Amino acid sequence: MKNGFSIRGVDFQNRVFVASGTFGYGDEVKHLVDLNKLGGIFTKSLSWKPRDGNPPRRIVETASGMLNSIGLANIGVHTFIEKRLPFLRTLKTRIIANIAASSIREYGDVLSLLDEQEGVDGYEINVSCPNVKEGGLSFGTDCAMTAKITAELRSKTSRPLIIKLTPNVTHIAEFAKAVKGEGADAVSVINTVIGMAIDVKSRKPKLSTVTGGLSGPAIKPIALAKVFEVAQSVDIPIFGIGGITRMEDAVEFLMAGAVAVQVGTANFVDPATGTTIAEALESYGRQQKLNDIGELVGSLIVDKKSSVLQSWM
Amino acid sequence: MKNGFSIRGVDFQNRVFVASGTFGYGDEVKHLVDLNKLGGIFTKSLSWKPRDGNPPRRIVETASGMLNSIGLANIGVHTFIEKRLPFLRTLKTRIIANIAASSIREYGDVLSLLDEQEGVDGYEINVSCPNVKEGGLSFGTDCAMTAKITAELRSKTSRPLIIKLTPNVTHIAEFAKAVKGEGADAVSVINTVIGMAIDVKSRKPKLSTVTGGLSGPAIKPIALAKVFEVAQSVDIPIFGIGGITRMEDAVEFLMAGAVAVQVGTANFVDPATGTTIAEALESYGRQQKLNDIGELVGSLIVDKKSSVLQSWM
Amino acid sequence: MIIADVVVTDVRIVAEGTRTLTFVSPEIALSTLPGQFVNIRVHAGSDPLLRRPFSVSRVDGNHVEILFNIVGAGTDILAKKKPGDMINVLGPLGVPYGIKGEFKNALLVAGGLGVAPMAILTEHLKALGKHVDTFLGARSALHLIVDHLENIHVATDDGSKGFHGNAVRLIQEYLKEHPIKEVKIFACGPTRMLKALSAFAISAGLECEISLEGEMACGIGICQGCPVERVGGQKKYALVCTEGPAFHCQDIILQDS
Amino acid sequence: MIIADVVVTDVRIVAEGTRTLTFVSPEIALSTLPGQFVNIRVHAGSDPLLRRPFSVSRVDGNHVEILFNIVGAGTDILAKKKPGDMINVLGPLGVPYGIKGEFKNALLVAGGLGVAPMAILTEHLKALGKHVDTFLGARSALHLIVDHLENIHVATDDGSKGFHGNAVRLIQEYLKEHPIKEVKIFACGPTRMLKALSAFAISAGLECEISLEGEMACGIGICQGCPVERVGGQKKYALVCTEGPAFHCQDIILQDS
Ligand SMILES: Cc1cc2nc3c(=O)[nH]c(=O)nc-3n(C[C@H](O)[C@H](O)[C@H](O)COP(=O)(O)OP(=O)(O)OC[C@H]3O[C@@H](n4cnc5c(N)ncnc54)[C@H](O)[C@@H]3O)c2cc1C
Ligand SMILES: Cc1cc2nc3c(=O)[nH]c(=O)nc-3n(C[C@H](O)[C@H](O)[C@H](O)COP(=O)(O)OP(=O)(O)OC[C@H]3O[C@@H](n4cnc5c(N)ncnc54)[C@H](O)[C@@H]3O)c2cc1C
Ligand SMILES: Cc1cc2nc3c(=O)[nH]c(=O)nc-3n(C[C@H](O)[C@H](O)[C@H](O)COP(=O)(O)O)c2cc1C
Ligand SMILES: Cc1cc2nc3c(=O)[nH]c(=O)nc-3n(C[C@H](O)[C@H](O)[C@H](O)COP(=O)(O)O)c2cc1C
Ligand code: FES
Ligand code: FES
Repeated sequence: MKNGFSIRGVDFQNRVFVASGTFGYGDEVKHLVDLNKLGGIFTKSLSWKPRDGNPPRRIVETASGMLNSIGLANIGVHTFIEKRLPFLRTLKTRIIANIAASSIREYGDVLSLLDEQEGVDGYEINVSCPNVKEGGLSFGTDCAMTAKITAELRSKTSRPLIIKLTPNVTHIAEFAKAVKGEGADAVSVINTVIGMAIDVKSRKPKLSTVTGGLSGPAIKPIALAKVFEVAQSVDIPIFGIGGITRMEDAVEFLMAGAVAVQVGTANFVDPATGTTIAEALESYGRQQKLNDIGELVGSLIVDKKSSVLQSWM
Repeated sequence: MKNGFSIRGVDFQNRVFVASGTFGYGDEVKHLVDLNKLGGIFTKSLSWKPRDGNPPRRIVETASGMLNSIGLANIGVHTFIEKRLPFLRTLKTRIIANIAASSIREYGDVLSLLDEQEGVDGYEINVSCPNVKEGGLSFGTDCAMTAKITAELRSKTSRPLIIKLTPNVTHIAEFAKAVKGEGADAVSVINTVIGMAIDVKSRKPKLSTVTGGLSGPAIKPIALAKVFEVAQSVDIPIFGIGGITRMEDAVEFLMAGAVAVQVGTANFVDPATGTTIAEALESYGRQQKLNDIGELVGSLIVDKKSSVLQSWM
Repeated sequence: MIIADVVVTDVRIVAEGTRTLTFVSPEIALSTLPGQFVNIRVHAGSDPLLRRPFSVSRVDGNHVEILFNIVGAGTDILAKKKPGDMINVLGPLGVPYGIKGEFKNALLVAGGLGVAPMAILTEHLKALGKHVDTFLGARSALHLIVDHLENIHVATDDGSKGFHGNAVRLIQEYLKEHPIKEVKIFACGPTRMLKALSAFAISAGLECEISLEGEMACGIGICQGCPVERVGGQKKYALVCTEGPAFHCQDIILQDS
Repeated sequence: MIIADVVVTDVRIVAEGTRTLTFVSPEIALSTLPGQFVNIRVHAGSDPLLRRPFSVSRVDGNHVEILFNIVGAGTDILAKKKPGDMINVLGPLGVPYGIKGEFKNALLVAGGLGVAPMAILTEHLKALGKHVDTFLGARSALHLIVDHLENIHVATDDGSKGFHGNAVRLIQEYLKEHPIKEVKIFACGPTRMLKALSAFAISAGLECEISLEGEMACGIGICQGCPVERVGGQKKYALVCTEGPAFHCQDIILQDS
């Protein structure tokens, strides 16, 4: 049975990845997880300079989920190349560098520097970052801006370019269409959902930044709907992300139209979640007598009648 | 201590309401709940004609939440007036009729008919309905359309007019601003979040309509962030809704800027949730030595620094 | 109908994979009619969020008994309850089986856990002087639950006991050989079984009530979450929780599931 | 560091509101150093979602003990564990207290449940030939936990036992009367206490390590969720989970909470 797939000529050995910001740079957990069993590792977002991140409190647990406001604390692309990439290069899995920036130029600089390095197999662009020029409004909620970043980065690399979309927009499919138009090879769906929690006793927001990003099982239904929306209207490979904790969750995302999945928050509970799912998915495929796990992608059976049902809420 | 508040001259005895579609027409639970202890009852959405609603399956439980695709099954405004309103009139609490429709004209017709009736204290407009003229696209994700409905209905009634906003948009505050501009007295924030679930065994969507609306504790952080967003940028009374199950949840919404709250999904677990919270909120207010529960509204202490912190995700 | 914290007095395994849970509630014990159900909040947490509906299987004094298999998170939590633990119960709910008709012979047909309401049903039917025959379908002899039932006819999927086949085939065979009259069928079980049985009952002109299962959010008619398609009439759907779970088989259209 | 399902052997109440939970893990028992913690998955469900961090309080053969109060959903679930139940444990984690220095007199200062790591710390210090004095602050005599500790000095908030006041005041008073040298302070407790103690230790020129608590999502350095502000240096924050929880008090800036 075929487990892998490829994007822009790069082969991935299976369809289960770990999501950016939820797995460090991989080496933190190398004693707990057989990294070589993953489809690939999406690194913590990298910016040009190291970033301290936001002050505490950065983490709040919520019903079946969590809010984070890490502020993209990261070691910066230079230290990454010097200190972390050498280890990652030794792995028999793919490394996708996730890039975050506060200007189009910074996105380009980080990508170009990484593009000179061996062992970086592709890029995932985190557009859920404040655009300093626009007073801190997020790039990712502005479709034209998201397209512009894509075009700019496409011109700088021939490696796979994956744009990570935010769910905090009215029509996510428009964004997928726009980045496809500018040459993106794939999209990642979804980043975290904006959320907030208040400490009633102190009357203060629990997070230092007031709002943060919601992740975990709580958002799985939202993520699945976004993946389905994109898959229905744009022909572009999708990495499905959001609340995946079990093999069955991964299968749901594949059926909805994702070519692969990323495991995020579940890594905090068990960093081996990704490898466990990868193995379970392979067994599932065999048991279902598939020739290729890819047969699951977009295999959802949608009754024609459902599409004409009115979606009153 | 003052418990109540008023909107457009209509007094509400306290700040805890039950949300549309989660409490029937009130009489279903009259033996289980002392309805007179609620701030008010938002009825199930009413349309001009009765609606059968969507085929099964309409309900899916998700992590700390649920998806629904009821399809606004309702008895229609005429039967409501004839069969349900007489009972509701006997209650010592406020009745807000929630209206759903598939055209601006239908919204107006339903409202006008209700406006002739005694015992209807105001209207909440469910704009998360497919606009038949626009091929079924939801009114509520189109800001101009939402404003237009508001203007039309404002011209037809002098009773409180509350627009119920959908969270499935990029900038919910723009919608609040728009409806305020057209004379809405308040907004309800939020309706359900679009979500989906798949039955892996049958490879089919669990809901007959493929996607549905996510509600319950899972969405509380999202709802709170939306209420906060509206409260920060528009001066309009807000009914906070989303995942409220306990008194502390209600306090969070008030602190974030809601003048009152609506309890939804929690009614399915315990229809007395609203009255329990109303009582607990009163005790809390006394214990906090408040003169008016209203002192909690918007009382969140936001460190000035937080607003300049970059909300990277 | 009440909503109350009640004390669990017993949880025990009664057949392969199947447990009974008993709790104390004088109100529910007193007022439950056969076919009605209770909606149980299995814990105070928010995941699983919703109550779980279970047919009342038997009443003994102040004690109320339900029957269940572990099929998911909710039933898993229930299975771990110990005597003395509290659960929150809402009930009794729903429209009971119609047992007061003219018929003399009650034929009870249960597939799998569809046996749940049959004990309380048997008791009430007997009190009315009806003659009761019970047709049980189970996966195997180990899965059979026969307590407090009358005149039991058994069918097993694997043939390990009784008739090799299902309960619907069993009752058909039985009626071929015993052409009894003034009959009413009461059934509960998987949808596929109920469909087959309904088809048979309608074609044979037998009165037949079936008890349905279906996802429920509230159990009390306030969510509109539990529709079943009706035959004719103005309304397209009936609500399983308040207009059922017991329906006359000719009144509703069962979906494939 | 391992991640493993382990068997709970004991859960018991040891003081007003406080419980110990003991589990079997040869690997964790063998490798845990004082001040390290384990991150416990309290159940298999998704709410509560995250693991819960607890200091290892004592090791006895293959048995590992933690000490906790019920403060929320996670600790509530832990409190209900029975001997034989399984929990999933990740550990040992974090940087332990530095016990190998030149000092001769170890002064242990614990406020409330800050007593958790003191038993294992005492054992290791004594094995190194250090003299140990322990300053315990508790709400009342009923809240005191004194097992496996040495030379205990008690302070209670309500004066029901020992010094009427807190542990920081107690150690200050003690050092006034007993001007001992070659001292190192090891502390654990509420942030407010640690702040006061740090201020005192720094002004008195005493070496002092404090163990911090703070919300954690992972406990292993992959989420960046547990920053504490550092004093000077290039990096603004240290991670409590991998660079702590034990820190030299002059290296970090405690936030008001
Ligand atoms: C009127 C009625 C009477 C019932 N009587 C019994 C009984 O006596 N004994 C018994 O074992 N079961 C009975 N059921 C089914 C029982 O409610 C489900 O098995 C139970 O809810 C499963 O919960 P779970 O968390 O273990 O499973 P999960 O699959 O985790 O549940 C997920 C969700 O699906 C719902 N669900 C899952 N299976 C069913 C089902 N078969 N019917 C309805 N909802 C379902 C749950 O309520 C929950 O909302 C009855 C259902 C109804 C509607
Ligand atoms: C390194 C370390 C060692 C600890 N050692 C102990 C110990 O030995 N004994 C003990 O009783 N407690 C200890 N704690 C605190 C303990 O982790 C919390 O009390 C526990 O997580 C509360 O979980 P809950 O679900 O009961 O509470 P909830 O309040 O429901 O938890 C909600 C969330 O907040 C977090 N949280 C709540 N309180 C704390 C806290 N004080 N510190 C960190 N996170 C918190 C939880 O982990 C969870 O993510 C330690 C914490 C850390 C970081
Ligand atoms: C603590 C934390 C840190 C994250 N950091 C990043 C990041 O640096 N870059 C990024 O693109 N996404 C980041 N994410 C988003 C995740 O990659 C993922 O898109 C999201 O959490 C949804 O998936 P999940 O529900 O499986 O966690 C982060 C998420 C969490 C919870
Ligand atoms: C089963 C169900 C039916 C609903 N029906 C309606 C409706 O008819 N009209 C409406 O405006 N909102 C409807 N809602 C939305 C709720 O009023 C509420 O906005 C939403 O559920 C979020 O709140 P909650 O998390 O407390 O449930 C419905 C929600 C549910 C779960
Ligand atoms: S379950 Fe809510 S209406 Fe039937
Ligand atoms: S808790 Fe995740 S980095 Fe410290």
